Amino acid sequence: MNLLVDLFSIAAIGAGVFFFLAGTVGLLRFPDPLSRLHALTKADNLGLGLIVLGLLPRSESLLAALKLVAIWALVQLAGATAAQLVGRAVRRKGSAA
Amino acid sequence: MSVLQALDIGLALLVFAVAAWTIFARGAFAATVGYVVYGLLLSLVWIRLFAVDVALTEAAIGSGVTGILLIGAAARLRGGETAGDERSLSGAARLFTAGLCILVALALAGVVLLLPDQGPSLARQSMQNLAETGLGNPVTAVLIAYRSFDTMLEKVVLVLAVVGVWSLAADRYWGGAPGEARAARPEPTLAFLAQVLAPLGILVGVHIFWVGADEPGGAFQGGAILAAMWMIVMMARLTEAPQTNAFWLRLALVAGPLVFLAAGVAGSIFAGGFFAYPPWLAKPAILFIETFMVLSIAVTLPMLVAGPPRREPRQ
Amino acid sequence: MTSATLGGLVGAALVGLGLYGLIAKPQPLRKILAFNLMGSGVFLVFGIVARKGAAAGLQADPVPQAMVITGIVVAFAASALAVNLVLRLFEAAGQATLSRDAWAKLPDDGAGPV
Amino acid sequence: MADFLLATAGVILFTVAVGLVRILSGPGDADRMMAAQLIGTGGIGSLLLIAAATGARGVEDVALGLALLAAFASAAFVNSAAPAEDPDAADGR
Repeated sequence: MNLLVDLFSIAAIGAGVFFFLAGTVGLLRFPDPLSRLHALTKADNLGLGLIVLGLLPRSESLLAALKLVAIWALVQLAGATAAQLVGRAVRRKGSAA
Repeated sequence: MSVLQALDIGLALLVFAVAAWTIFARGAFAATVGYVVYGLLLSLVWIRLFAVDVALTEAAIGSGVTGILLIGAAARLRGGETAGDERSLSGAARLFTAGLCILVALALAGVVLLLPDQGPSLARQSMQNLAETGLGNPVTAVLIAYRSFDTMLEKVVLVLAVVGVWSLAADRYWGGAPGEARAARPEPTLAFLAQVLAPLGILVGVHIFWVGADEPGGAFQGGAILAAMWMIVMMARLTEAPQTNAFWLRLALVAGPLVFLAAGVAGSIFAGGFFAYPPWLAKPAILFIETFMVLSIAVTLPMLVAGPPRREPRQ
Repeated sequence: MTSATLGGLVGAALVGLGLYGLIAKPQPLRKILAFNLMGSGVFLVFGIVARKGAAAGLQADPVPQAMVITGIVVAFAASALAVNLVLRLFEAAGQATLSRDAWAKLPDDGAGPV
Repeated sequence: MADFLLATAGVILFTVAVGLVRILSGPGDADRMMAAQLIGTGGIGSLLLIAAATGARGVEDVALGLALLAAFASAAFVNSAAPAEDPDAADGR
């Protein structure tokens, strides 16, 4: 049983790391701010989401698990709105911003 | 070398690199963002030093609230740096300064390396007396019971800082509200964020204050998160900054230190010592004081960030 | 090397970096950043004193921790006051620098609008 | 397992560091704000992993605090970048 939980954690967290890597590659490769923003938000949502998923079965209590999910949800909200806000700022000033 | 050591070294290098960026970056805005990133990394370092209460403070104040203050300032100061700035020190003076600073850092590093492995510690004493305070978190006990005088005076410093900021106002604005009158329509995304975030944040802030009695957390951290929520609501223009001559505002600003001081005086009358709490009342008394401290912090930090009054007071 | 010692060494380096920025950077906002950097370096050095005082089942001595928490809050209050002073200077004089050449170029003595 | 979690935290910090190098240097301020966003997510991720590996208590609350404040830097940036304009007019609508 323990082994199964470990395998699940390793798979989910490993996939999360992959999305973080993908996001960074996007940041490095994409030519303009708006597409870099796009790459960034993908890393945020999926990367952290999968890591939280992998850590969930390891949490000590139900409250701790709920907190993990709340953290992920808050980061979703922050990522989505911050991307909107920064994106608007970019558009307002043209590509130089 | 274990994985943990490798991680520690990597984290240390990253913190150092971001700090160096903050100092050497060309533009002020770039340096400021570097500082915000740095503050966040620092709370990771505090976790590695097993100082979770400090990490929480650093996350809420060092990174969050300071970020709003500095990024706002850097954005408003844009264009304020003149071209001649970089020449202000000659090359030789620069080199001399750098040498001096490296010496200071090396001396300090030497001290760090010479520290004994098991240093002097008050941990034992603070655990021995913990039961009398009724608390489970020794850091909160130090803040509100063992070294309460420190904490009370620190609240006074916060009030003084607000007085300092307010006194930067022009005479005719004294007592008015801080911040320029702005377009009435809020940025819709920001308004949405504030509407969703504020209720959740108030919940988390109160939670962190409440668990602070027994777990990492406390009045400072909880109050700082509440303060951040008021700031986001003001930034989204869902509410106006209050008039600085409002009685409730001034009362809330001083409530923390005032209640704290009153508790100290009451201690010297009823419990035989300034800031002494009778054991049967210790925990309720501490929570009572902390409640007002949370209120004061939640009001003080946004007022410090909002700046001096910039509008004439309404009568 | 333990993680505590490493943290202390980072703290020492931060103090050096911050001190350099405080002296060498002419813009007030940069000086505020540098001063905060220096302050957090001092906090870190104090933090390893806490970590090395681990005893009685605690992983770090609570007294230095509490003092660092107080310190972070006071440092914020001081930074906020300093930032507001700089903003007021900028508002009154149209620039925010301590560089002497820049002030010499102003037509009047920099009194500016109120 | 603890070593795996720590190694993962290290890899995330490393990728975040590489990303930081790219976006802290600009060219625009908007790129730099993305740096704050990136370190927010990466920092929270590695914080949770380190906490799970070392068993430090109360770390979820630190991550919760960081997550709550993750958008604040961007909000402050937008708020002071365009203080006086009407947001809709500035949008070109």
